[in-house]
Amino acid sequence: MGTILLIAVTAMFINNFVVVQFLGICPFLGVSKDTKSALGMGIAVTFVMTITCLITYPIYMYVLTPLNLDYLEVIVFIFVIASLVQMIEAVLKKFSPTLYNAMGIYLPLITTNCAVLGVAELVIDAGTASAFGLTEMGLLNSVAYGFFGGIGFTIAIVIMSGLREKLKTTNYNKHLKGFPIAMLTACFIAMAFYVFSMISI
Amino acid sequence: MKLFKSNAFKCVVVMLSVILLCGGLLAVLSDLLKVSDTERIQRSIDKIYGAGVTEIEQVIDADYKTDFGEIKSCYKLKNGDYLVQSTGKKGYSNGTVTLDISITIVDGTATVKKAVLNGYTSQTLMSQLTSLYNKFANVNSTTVGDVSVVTGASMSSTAGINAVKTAIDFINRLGG
Amino acid sequence: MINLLAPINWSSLLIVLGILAVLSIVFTLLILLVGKVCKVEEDERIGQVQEKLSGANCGGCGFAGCADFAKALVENRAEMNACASTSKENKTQIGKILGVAVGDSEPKMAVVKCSGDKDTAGKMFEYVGNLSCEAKNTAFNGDKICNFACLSGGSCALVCTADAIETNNGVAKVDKRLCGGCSACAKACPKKIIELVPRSASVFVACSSKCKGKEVLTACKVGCIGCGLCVKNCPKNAISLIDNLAVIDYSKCSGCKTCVAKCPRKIIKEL
Amino acid sequence: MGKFTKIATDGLIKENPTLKLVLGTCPTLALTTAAMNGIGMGLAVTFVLICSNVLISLLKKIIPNAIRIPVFVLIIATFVTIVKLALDKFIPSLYDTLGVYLPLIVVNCIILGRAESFASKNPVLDSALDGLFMGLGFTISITLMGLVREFLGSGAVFGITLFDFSIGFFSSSAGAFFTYGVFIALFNYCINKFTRRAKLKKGV
Repeated sequence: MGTILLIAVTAMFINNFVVVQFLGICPFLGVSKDTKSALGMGIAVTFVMTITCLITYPIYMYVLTPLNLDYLEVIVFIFVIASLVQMIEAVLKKFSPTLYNAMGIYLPLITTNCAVLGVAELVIDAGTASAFGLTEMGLLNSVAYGFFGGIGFTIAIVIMSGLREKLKTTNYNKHLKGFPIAMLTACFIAMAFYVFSMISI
Repeated sequence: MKLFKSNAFKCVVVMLSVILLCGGLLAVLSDLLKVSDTERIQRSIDKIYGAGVTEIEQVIDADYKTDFGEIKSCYKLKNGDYLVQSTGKKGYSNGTVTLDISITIVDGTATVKKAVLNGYTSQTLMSQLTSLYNKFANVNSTTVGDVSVVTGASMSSTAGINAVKTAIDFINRLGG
Repeated sequence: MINLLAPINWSSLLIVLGILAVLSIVFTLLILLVGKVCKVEEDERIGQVQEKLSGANCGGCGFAGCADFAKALVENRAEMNACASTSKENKTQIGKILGVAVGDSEPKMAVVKCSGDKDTAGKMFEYVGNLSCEAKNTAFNGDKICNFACLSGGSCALVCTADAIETNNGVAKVDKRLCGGCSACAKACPKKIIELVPRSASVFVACSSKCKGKEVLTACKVGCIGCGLCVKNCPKNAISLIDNLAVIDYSKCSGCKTCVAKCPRKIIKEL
Repeated sequence: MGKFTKIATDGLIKENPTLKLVLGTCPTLALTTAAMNGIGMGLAVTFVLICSNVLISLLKKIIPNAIRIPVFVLIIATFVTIVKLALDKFIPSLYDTLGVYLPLIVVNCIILGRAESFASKNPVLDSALDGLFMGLGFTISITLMGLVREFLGSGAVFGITLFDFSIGFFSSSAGAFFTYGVFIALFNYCINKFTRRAKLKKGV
């Protein structure tokens, strides 16, 4: 139980995917204009990250490593993620058009989302496992890492969208319009998250 | 015949041919560009001593195992030092750490020259960890216990200490 | 050549091909299956229309983006010339796809109907705080005495993709040469005093105050007092006085500029 | 040769992937702590970008629409793995510094973005050129950013320490966002100034 808690805190705050590890920045900047779509995007990314860990971890541990084919790792992972997102997009389009409109149009964005492949890579990496003091992550821990990584992503993107909505009614230099002001907002969020890296477990 | 014309069949054929083409190409390339184990050891030697300082002289069979550590492999180097890959157990909730440790014989006792984390980990974690292990420099069997490797959210020091302690005991036993 | 291929161990190559084949067939069939189960009839014309649109996603048409606008066009919830950034022949092609005659809309440009800058427009109080128009507007309809005056907060400049609006000396001003006529500024202005006039127009009324002459005199040094001289002297009687404000009907206006000379307040300006 | 210059200016200035389209932000933020990383990553991305653009524009007619994205991503992943194997064999130092970000080139939005928007609609030669100039645009901008952050963050240029002062802010993650934001603002400022003057000169 302790490890799951440790994984949760690390994935959400100490090693937050977006703000500390710089994974998944493209949708983080592109989709955080208003809170509703940001939340939709956060849920979609968490959903995909959890299922990705559920599928890619066993494939790597029980198929690729025994036959020492780990050079196939990149191809297999990205193929699985791309197919997964393609399927989820179709399912969402059919069964919940409202959620699809809010989130689905950002779903293809998730395939090019570094966070999803990032989590698949980090979960099988010896370094991450030893950071939690484990020889290897194990299925449950890796799915937890994917899930809490997604929650960390959602926290960061919702905070960002809140700030950017506030920005709509403020007056700032014309040249900062668009991405620069988003970057500076993210800079302050990163400073806030910097505090968490001081926690030593 | 309708089956062969249908879009589904076309998708499966294209996907199958692309993935087999790519997979085959990669399989062939990965064999051609194989980096042999000895070369990997040579690289960690270069990382510790600097490029081209010394090479492997002799491989020593390492089946030394204790309850707090295990030797993965050990090499005797041309300049008289030993390069030991050892894994320390009993980390935070029985975690383990694998280190490449270079050990020299100073007036009879094994002392650590440098300890480096084995293999590459994710870039952000890597930068925090390698610097931690420089604290093990010129430590011998008596002083290894009091090295405090305070780590942030990363691994605890016990696994690190155990790895170094196992390596030192192994070399002392070998030397003695 | 042979020893070059020596290091390849053929058995692992076969295993690799086997795994990949299985993986690809399983996932492709899954995609197609899910695709078939969740088939949603979508009008393919939406794709064709979207292809023709400019794709600038500027929001000038009032929809979230070109995809939304294309959907609205196909379900004819939207007017083709609501989009200013699509080129003319693309518009005619879209008209053909939808089978709808597309009246070629006259290219437009934006003008700010207010000229009360720092020294001409009187101020009710000294405003300190968030400088955007929306924020200023919430504080007693802005710091200027005249309720219809431009707050020069720059909210229009912020949304202008062509970067054509300057708000430096207390009032927003559109640079005619840069403006593309996408009407994003008109939507963003909380006071709704930015109007789209045909690009061929030569004059415009630079005021939108609907108060009586006496009040305008106290509020602003340049505002239109509704004297009606321009209405009397316009040869094409294209100008009419609505709620004490001169309004030009551009379909009748011949661009003779007599109103500019006649206006005692010099509020009808040349373009 | 109008097309060539158009693609060149698009890739380097008008549609610079890092500063104008703001794609490929993950490696840009993470690797600009040192200029050397920037060059290494930039060249690897350029190589993969050219190869994948060429292959995708060759196959664009054969690939059915339903599985367009998985096939594109597969082709890109193959080239990335080739780069990974080659680097591991021939330049191990660069391989270690790039670390986890090498496989992330696959999901680098620039490559899939250009594959989707350009390569799948244009002939082979144009796609190759577009890949080359987009890659160069990416390399130049992240190397510049790397220089600034490395100099301010650790007083070094290309690894050689000139001064021993170091502002910790610039090598931290907040500094990365800050530098990237300022770079885009400067880029917007120059482009707006340039296009304004061009429009005013041409204008009515």
